[in-house]
Amino acid sequence: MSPRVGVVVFPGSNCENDVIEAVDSLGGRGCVVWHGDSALGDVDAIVLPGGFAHGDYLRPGAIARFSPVMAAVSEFARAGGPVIGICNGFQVLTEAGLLPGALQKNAGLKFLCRSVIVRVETTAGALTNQASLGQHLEIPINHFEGNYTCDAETLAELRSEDRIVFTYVDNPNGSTGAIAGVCNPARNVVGLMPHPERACHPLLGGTDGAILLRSLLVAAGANIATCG
Amino acid sequence: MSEPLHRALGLTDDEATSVEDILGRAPNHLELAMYAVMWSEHCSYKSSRIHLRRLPTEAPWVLVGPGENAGVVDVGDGIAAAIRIESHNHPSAIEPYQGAATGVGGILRDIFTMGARPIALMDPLRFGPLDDPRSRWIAEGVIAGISGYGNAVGVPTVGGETVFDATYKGNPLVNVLCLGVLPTDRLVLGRASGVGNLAVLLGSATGRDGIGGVSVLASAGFSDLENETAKRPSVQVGDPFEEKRLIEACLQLLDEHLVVGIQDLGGAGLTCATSETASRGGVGMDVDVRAVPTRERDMEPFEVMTSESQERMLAIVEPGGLGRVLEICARWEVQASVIGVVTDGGRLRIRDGSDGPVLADVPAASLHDAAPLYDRARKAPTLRDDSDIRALAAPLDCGADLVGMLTDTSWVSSQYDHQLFLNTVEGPGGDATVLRLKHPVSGRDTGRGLALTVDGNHRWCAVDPRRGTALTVAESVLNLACVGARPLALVNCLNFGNPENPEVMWQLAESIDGMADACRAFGVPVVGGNVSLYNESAGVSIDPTPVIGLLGIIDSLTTRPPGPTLTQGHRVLLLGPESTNLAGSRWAADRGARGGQLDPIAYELHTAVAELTRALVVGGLVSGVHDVSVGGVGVALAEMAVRSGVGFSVARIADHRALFAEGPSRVVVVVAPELITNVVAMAEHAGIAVARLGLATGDRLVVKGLLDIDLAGATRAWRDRLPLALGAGSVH
Amino acid sequence: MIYSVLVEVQLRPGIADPQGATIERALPALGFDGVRNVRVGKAMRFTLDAKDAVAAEAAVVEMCDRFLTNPVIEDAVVTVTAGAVV
Amino acid sequence: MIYSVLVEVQLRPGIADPQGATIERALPALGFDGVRNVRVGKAMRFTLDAKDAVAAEAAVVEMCDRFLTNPVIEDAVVTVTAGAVV
Ligand SMILES: Nc1ncnc2c1ncn2[C@@H]1O[C@H](COP(=O)(O)OP(=O)(O)O)[C@@H](O)[C@H]1O
Ligand SMILES: [Mg+2]
Repeated sequence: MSPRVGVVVFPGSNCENDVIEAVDSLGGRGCVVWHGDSALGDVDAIVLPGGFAHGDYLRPGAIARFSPVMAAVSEFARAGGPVIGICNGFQVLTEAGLLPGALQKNAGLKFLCRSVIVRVETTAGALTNQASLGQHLEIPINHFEGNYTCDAETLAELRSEDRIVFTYVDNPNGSTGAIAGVCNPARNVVGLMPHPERACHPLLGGTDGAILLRSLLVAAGANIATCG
Repeated sequence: MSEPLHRALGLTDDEATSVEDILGRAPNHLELAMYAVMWSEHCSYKSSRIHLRRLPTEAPWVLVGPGENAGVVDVGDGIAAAIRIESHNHPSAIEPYQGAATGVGGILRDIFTMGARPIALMDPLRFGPLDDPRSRWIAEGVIAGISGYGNAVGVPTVGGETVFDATYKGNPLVNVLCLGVLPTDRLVLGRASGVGNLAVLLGSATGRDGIGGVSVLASAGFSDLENETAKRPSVQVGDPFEEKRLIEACLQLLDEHLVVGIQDLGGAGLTCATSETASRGGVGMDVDVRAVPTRERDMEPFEVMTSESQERMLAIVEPGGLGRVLEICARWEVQASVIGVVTDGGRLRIRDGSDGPVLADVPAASLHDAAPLYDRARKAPTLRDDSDIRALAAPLDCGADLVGMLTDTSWVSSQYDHQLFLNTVEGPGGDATVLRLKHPVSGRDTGRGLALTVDGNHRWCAVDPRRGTALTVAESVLNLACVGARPLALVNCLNFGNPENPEVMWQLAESIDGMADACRAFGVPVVGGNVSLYNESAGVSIDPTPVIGLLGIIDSLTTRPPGPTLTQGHRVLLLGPESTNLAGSRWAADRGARGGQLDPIAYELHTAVAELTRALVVGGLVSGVHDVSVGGVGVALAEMAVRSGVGFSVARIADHRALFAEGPSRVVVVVAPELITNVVAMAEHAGIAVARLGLATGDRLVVKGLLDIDLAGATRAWRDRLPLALGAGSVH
Repeated sequence: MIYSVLVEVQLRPGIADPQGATIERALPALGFDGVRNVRVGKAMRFTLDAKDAVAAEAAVVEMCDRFLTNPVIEDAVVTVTAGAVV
Repeated sequence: MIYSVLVEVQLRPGIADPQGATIERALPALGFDGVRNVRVGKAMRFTLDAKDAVAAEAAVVEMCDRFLTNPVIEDAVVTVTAGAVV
């Protein structure tokens, strides 16, 4: 059975259909989960997609984290279900406290939409189990607030626990430690700024993102196995 | 006694008399304000309408032509495309960020009003010179505004133009084009019908912002700064988050067939939306001005009726469907209020309370149909000879002149999300943008593509607005051919100066005729447009700047088009006629020479060149392709080199004239050695001249006898021009 | 002399503040009632080296007009204090 | 009782402020010298209906902690004044 991936839609999200299209093209089954629902339904993984939930007003993710669905997402994560935050979704996860750190304005104070090269820093986790350590992947970024910020203590902890998932080869936004993605201690919650769904089709210029979403489907499949 | 009210509102004495004739009595303040906004240049096109009628608008695939909110064409597979372009020049001159942002918001509403999901934006932008601080500030603000609004509303900006020229100092041009797709059977029109149906206002609360905006801002030039200050309250702030929810709510209403008509609120706000829906449907409407949610206290009825507050739509719904409409709006957190009811008899009545006193009572259609129509005086300017062009000395350093014309615009386009919806096969940077064509509801990929280009050239049009505009259309056709697309529909934004100046009116009429000629010759219908007049500063009108947006179709999209690239070892050919005429060229204009006459365009030849180019691209016979445009063959070659990191060595370009002339119908193609005979044979068969220029190779740009420069240096100059000029940052 | 400067920039009255309105709409669901008229502006703080307080104030006002704000939509309130507050 | 509230949010010391840095870099070119340590924060103003000043202050502090700031990178200073300042 192909894994079901629930993609959470907040008012202002805009990448939900792109994620579903990419997941479906890789053999998964994407479906929309509405932010106002307090149950996730029958899903094996959750993606918080990119976009501008609540207009990014106040701070990206600041309002979205209070949506009814977020309690269910936290519960799902606590139970070990794979939860991925892409871009705005990463911002929501940090605001919700499911991932450490914060994402502030890019050092260049410009919105950036272009491809970057990220290095895979760990293969233990929901998004990189099909990648190889040190692998370089070309994936687009699309954000104004992707400058990963955390204190020295958190950075040391992330490093010692091998929880930095991706780094930028050429840091585009001033992120601390050139961090492009991190995971929680249980490694089932991963946030990243690049958009893997934008690199899953050769006509659109590259398929490196498919490696990551395939990893997610593997993690989702494993989740089916454990949850029965 | 002070100025009479109608003049303060921008109506002439004659126009005020017409209003009295229509009503059979003196209008009250509210009625006068409604006529004033509706009869403003911006809303009524009173100076241009008479000329726009000459444009060809029909083709079998046109579903909706000019006059509705957007043009719509059938693109096959049960899909229709809606397209529209608009200007937001004057608001952007005063508050660049919000002016541009609200321009994006406005054009999006025109598209989803038709039932289409907006899938792409394009932003043709024109600013004063980079060495002018205020022009830089405007450019940075405008680009930030488009980025801020477009990205957040969730519609990718997939291409545009970025031009800096002294003619736009003090009066930037901010045009925005939007493309949407809809299932052909969901097409809706902005009309009310069914007596007893309800008018429901959706979206933001109404504030005092933009009151008199269209008439004040777009219909009169800026004379000085003091005037600008007086116009302060007209600035509006855009809310992309409100617009995003409005898009989703409206499309869901349309999916569920809950609206009989829908109309955006743009210039002239509620007055325009209510009267337009009513008069298009041949009905009337009673509007309760008190039912309109307001953002500020104590708003006067005339303020409510003419406010241009952003992010609002008017939907006409059947009473039985109201419950579901309100439910959908609540889900998307969109405010919805019943503000009126459709009546018979064709009167637009504004009331204070649904059964309250009638505050205004006018024939709805008169606000549109009875608008004045002016055939303003036109006068051809005295012809400029070509003495200044002939007097231009050959450059001391062709290489330096060439490099001076290279600008990488990715500093602009990388601030825009240009990939959302996973359609963008060829984004900003090439000759035209290429999008996958997917069904808007099922998401199914048709295997075909849409192509888009926007083009304008004020230098050509300043020399000869008729030929210049025709050449612009021709360039658009060729840009589409370079990505393998054939043209389907054209929209245009006519940015001109003060229409009360007979020479400007002449330019406008000539430009329209040039466009009409070219569209007929290429078989392309005009499906929409926008006229922006009074583009002037300190009493000087801008150079005439018609901007063309052209939509094309790619019948089979299985590989990415080659793009303007050089491949090491491949041959460089120039297809098309020779040109050595520097009139209207960037090189000559940069040196102050603006005389001469443009080459005429040979339509049959141009069509043949476009067809050949398309065949070469679609057939996979070329590894690179780029049409010759601003800066001539020299800039075309250099752009290909800096984009691909490969140099070239070419000959057969006789002198700087042949290098920089911008004559039409020419394309550079790059061909693998083994395909040369094939390509040359195809060109000869089509009767098109082929010049074998040379080879793509190495790390220098070499034109025998003219220039020999370093690729790395040229690449740096190209790449760094905008970041160095604009990158310093500002507070927007 | 070093002066500490605070520039508070707010949208002019009557100009829509979508961010403020969105925050206001969100608050009740978080259990905060009674909040109205939310406006979100900027608070810029910096130090300035100037001859005296009058010169400092004049410089800041000019900065606001020319660079830090767009007077068409924003108002600025400037506070200048002697010394470098840290 | 109506209270007027000002919440000034600034990035915590030690957190880089790209907006402040950009402004600081741009000013000399415009002829403004001597500006240092630029920090750009938010100034949020609103009115609050509360029982008394203590309740008002407590509510705002809680709002800041839970919602108006992100404690990982931001600090807030709250000023509560009785009455609706217009
Ligand atoms: N403001 C802009 N926004 C987005 N893309 C832009 C902008 N300005 C230029 N571009 C892109 O840069 C490329 C080159 O533009 P231009 O030189 O005008 O092309 P052409 O000469 O082929 O018409 C195009 O792909 C265009 O879409
Ligand atoms: Mg071109």
